[in-house]
Amino acid sequence: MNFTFSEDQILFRDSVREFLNNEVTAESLRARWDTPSGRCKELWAALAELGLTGMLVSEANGGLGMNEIDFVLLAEECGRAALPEPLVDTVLVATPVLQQAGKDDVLAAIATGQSAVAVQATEGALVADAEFSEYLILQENSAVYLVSSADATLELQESIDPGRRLYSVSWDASQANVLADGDRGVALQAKMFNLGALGAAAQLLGLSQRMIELSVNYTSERNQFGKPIGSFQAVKHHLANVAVKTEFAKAPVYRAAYSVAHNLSDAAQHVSHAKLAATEAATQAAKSGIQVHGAMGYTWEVDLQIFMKRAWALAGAWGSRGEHKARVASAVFGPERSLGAGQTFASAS
Amino acid sequence: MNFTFSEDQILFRDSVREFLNNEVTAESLRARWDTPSGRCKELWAALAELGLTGMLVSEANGGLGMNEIDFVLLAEECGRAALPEPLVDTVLVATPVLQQAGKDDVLAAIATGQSAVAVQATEGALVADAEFSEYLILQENSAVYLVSSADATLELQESIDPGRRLYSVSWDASQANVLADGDRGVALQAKMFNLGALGAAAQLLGLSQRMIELSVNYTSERNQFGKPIGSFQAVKHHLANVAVKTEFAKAPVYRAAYSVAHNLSDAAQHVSHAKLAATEAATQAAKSGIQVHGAMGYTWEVDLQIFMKRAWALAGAWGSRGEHKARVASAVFGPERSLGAGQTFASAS
Amino acid sequence: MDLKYTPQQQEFREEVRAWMQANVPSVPLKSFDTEEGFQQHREWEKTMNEGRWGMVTWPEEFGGRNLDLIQWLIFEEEYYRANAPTRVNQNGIFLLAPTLMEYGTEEQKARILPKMATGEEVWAQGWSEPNAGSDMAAMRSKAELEGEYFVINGQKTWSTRAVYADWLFGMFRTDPDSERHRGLTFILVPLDAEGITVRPIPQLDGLPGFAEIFFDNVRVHVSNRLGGDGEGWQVAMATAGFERGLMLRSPARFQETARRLVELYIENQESADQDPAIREAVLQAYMQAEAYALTTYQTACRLNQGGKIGPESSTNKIFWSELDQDMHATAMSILGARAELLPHASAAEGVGRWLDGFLFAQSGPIYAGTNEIQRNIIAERMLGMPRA
Amino acid sequence: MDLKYTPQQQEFREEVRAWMQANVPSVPLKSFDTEEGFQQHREWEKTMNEGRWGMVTWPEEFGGRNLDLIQWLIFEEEYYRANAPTRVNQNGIFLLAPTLMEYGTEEQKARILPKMATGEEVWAQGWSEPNAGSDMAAMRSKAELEGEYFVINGQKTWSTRAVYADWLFGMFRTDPDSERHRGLTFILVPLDAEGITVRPIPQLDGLPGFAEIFFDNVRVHVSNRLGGDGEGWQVAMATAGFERGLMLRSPARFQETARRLVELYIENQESADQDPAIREAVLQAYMQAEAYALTTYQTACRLNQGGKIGPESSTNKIFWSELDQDMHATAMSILGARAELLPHASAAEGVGRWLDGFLFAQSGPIYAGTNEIQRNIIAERMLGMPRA
Repeated sequence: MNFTFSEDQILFRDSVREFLNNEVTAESLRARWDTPSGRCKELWAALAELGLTGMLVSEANGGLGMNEIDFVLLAEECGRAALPEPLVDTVLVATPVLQQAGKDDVLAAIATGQSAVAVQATEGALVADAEFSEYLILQENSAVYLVSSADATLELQESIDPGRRLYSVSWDASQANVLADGDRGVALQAKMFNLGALGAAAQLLGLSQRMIELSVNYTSERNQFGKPIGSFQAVKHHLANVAVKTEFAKAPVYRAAYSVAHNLSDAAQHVSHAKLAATEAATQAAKSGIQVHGAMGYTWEVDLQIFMKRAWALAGAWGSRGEHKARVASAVFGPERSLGAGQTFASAS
Repeated sequence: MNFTFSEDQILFRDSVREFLNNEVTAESLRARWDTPSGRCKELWAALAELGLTGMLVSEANGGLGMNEIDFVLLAEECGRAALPEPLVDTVLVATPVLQQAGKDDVLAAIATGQSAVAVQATEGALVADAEFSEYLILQENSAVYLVSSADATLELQESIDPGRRLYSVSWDASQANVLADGDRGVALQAKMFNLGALGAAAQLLGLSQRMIELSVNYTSERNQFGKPIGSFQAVKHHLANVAVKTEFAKAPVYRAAYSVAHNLSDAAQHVSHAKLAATEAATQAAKSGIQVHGAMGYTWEVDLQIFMKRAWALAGAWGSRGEHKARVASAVFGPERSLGAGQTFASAS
Repeated sequence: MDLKYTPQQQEFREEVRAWMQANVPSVPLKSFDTEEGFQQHREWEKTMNEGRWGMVTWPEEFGGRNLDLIQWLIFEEEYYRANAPTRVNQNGIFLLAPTLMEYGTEEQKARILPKMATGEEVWAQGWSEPNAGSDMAAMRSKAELEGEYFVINGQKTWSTRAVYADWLFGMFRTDPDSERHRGLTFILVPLDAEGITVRPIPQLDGLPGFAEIFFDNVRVHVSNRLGGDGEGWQVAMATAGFERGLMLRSPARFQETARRLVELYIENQESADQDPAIREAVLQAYMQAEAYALTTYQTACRLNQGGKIGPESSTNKIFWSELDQDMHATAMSILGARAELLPHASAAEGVGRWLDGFLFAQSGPIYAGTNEIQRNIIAERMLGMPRA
Repeated sequence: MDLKYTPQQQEFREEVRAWMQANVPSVPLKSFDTEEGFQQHREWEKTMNEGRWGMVTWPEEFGGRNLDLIQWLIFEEEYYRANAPTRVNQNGIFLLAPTLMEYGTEEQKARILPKMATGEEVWAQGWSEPNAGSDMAAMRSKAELEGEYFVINGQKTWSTRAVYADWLFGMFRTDPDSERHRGLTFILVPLDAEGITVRPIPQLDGLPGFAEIFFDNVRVHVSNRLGGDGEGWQVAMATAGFERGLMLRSPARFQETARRLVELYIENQESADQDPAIREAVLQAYMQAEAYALTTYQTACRLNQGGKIGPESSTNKIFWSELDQDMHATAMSILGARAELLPHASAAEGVGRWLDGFLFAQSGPIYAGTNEIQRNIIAERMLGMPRA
């Protein structure tokens, strides 16, 4: 039993945080909102250079051969930075799927930074970053397909988050490359959904922390009634409450990464718990963040909006709260439930 | 359209409040907790003297011939005082039922203060104050019965609130006096339930206000860190939140009284809304009250407990939250729903 | 207590309903935070005024109908039922006008009210300053009397509607040595005056819903002073009371939102019921909107009988703003993955205007005195708790 | 990261489970706030000690097993799964003992720990005073050194378990001129010393769960000073950290409550589902209890690797106390009209001990530093917000 990250994992996380702090500033994000693609190829190349795009690609295919646990802290950083590029979907969702299907060429292209891969959460769902990505992983019935984005017709669907680029996708499954179908397809769809929801949960966790930081900074500097508004108890308690929710969302997210990486039987339940807890923390961080920012929080000028909008978007992406609660409920209320003290790590042992 | 109480109604309320303030002190309540009956015949006689027991009894039977609207403010005062005697059940529930059944003798005995009447909320439910009361109104299947309490076997069922006296009742319906059966019985049961829930709601409203007052007084006097704890924003906001909930429970309770008094088609929904809103206010007043009292709030010594316990008890009496929500839901989500602006008083007009 | 409408009230409702049916634009107007939408809304004010529906509570001499508060509530119910446009001149009609009627001279009323009624002059509010938000008494913008003119210098911010509005009302420090809430004067300022710079502030949706206003030796004739010299705080507090209280936030608005939320829930019930919090929230939304309406009727009846509105205006502010936020958050939950889509996205079917409403609802607990300030007011003035 | 138990850990779990099955009393003990119950619980401590299960994290030399925190968590899981009695000496075992091991002399350890382990000496806490609750540094009870004895005068209150306990640990002002957190000394006091009056304070359920303690020239030998003269605050803060943090509130307790809540919900599902808030609350209870367990394991692993517990102990306190309150409030909601019944009422079938738990849960957000104080700590020490 060791529920900690290794020193290496922490150091890697810290270096990625520093990189994103420098390269993905609020100014650069705003600038990208106004460009047609909204994305930055140079940044993608730099992420590849750092080994990030290929983190989960096997060493044989030019990657680092790491796993979901290694990446979860980095997904959190992607959230903290509100990174627009589809790193989380490419690394955490597409890579394991392609690995399982033996798509070595695409994997190698991911590792070099040549290709990004966009992923569809469920059949018919909008696909984030379909235009930026060279490949799409799509679904129809019980099958999962790999499609070149050039072979699909994309229509931009605008989100409240100008940093999101969502597309409806028209494509011809009969012309597409099947990654899995039948029972294996259904299993792969379930795995993709879990990976995607885990990625969203980790990002929401990072977003929540960023919004707390922005709110602490703002309220420490802004004066009213002759003192910083952050010294008022009502303001403190707003942010303390968010901090509590955020603290107790962390371990569920990390545990979900472990369960997914080890294909535990209750991984779905763990992922859903993680997504729910992180969504709750981040939406509360947005709500309290805007409140303690006062009228500033309601403006376009203040950086808080960048992270609030991402949080609102990810709250509904990769499964609504209802879908995730239904998954937890079926485990907790189901006839095979096994609850109480001592059961937390039962499926791992 | 006149959603106010008359000057006379307010003056009567004020005089009853003063009477209860003087006669039903915290000390007298504690003293009664330790007596076998827990009740005070002299106080009951005094309430009769004031015209309270006979308020809804027709003038022909020696009462004041008033209605549920006249009484609702007084039920609120009974809550505020945590009055142990079964005034609300006798006046607000039993009287209209007996009036409808033409039980002039019992009504006259209520008006003189000779008899109290205890009421069963639903078939098989425990009956509050069955021992103190000369008569019981009980239910079986679709019928409503009037039973002399001497003819029933009572077993005391202890409540967390030492001011409550609950009894399970064994009785023989075949020997009892039928007030109504068949469709009329079912209708009478529904009416009793609405009247009882309205009475509970009004008492919860009064309890909530009393708990706020006690909390304001305590926190204004108790010093920590060199100032009254009531000057801390966290303490203020706890109580302000309860005040908001309480303010917005008042009008629903008064409207429910009107709807019941006028037999409006949606009286059941209005009563349930009132009970839910008042329960929410009072349970929040208890929770925040104990919190701002600190350790004192957790003691037997402090008066707050008297009112918290009554609030916890009444929260589940005369219909659980679930039963009341189901009634509101069937109106709000049902096929005949008629919602939105301008519909609030539609059934009255 | 009598909760029936009188036949006259029923007739009045019919009359409003008929007029709204005949006159409410069938195509929704553009947002009044755009130039085009602002003009459309100005036109709508003109249309309303032609029907004498623009300022129904005003005295008849100023073009109103002298309605009592119950009639006003009925009017609002029909207005929101008809899905009529949001009032672009609400700062003027609901905030300045009652203040003007209480504190204005006859000359001021005659000069200002008719043009406000027709929408010819739309009003913006000038309370906040960069360092005086919740702490309004910290304002420093000053107005020095030179002969018959105030010379105004300083800066206002968070001025709603100011980007396209014609006039601004606000407080300025006329006694340069004064502190806090003393020495302030309530002054009306034409926004086209020389020396005024209006800098739009884009809000969450990117539209310039408010503005910063810079005053550089702006000369305003003393006839634009409302109330006496140095009495600005008292005059403004009356206005703030109106704003927080009954007048601005019609229960009808929240009842219509609750109704739409119920319909959204029922349309999506199968997926929505996967999250039991949604059904609970929809039920609470319905009951709370109803409680708000009931409470407002109760207050209106009391005021009609000569009562005064007190610190309960603060409970109103908290209640409606949190209800509005909760209802829209619940709608977002029901919409799930569709919630983030802008209304014009082709995939946004069934999404309606919930996202706009959600964004707007975020401002409710902040503007017109943050809910933290309201809670302080409730605790201190309504409950009598000790000041900090 | 490796979330599997080692075979040794699994074996250890089996060992605890077997012992608990063999030894946990089949009939629940009476409340330890009654004299009879207190003796039963003292007996249970003795039984535990005989199996060397009483103080599993203590060093072996003092009768412990020197277990690491993961083993402690496993032990607790089995303890709560077995529904074993609440620890009457928790003040001693979990609060005083770690402090003693850090600050105590060898003589003190040898004298105090073994008798604590057997339950022969049960400990009460003496922090609060009538005017020093949340503001602990305001305490005024004093201890004057006369030769080899402290002479103690003053008053403590909210002393949990003190009615039947044998000893008390607490802080006293040894420098009469000192203010706030300076000049305080940590002293151990036998409760049967001359000059001590213990006045029971009945709690919500009527039982004397705590007491006021009056000190009238109570003489205590200096060998009962823990840490140095005037260092009481520092010593006590270590204790308060233990209390708020990991040690006292085992996740197992809350996981078992969550499990019972799920079962209560399922037993009553038809009526419970009339209130959608109940299903939502039960789901949240399960997830939050799980989150608390996961977070505690994470912290335990970090501490095992030499980490320190910081202000996150305040997040723990808030989280478990509000979770406990919510779970019990939800149970009360499920029970509806039955919720108010005392467990021994004949009509209280299926009601279990929820009411007792509900009452007890009300104390969670208050004791060991109110949750308001904890939120201040989180804001100031964890988030770095400015002090008032």
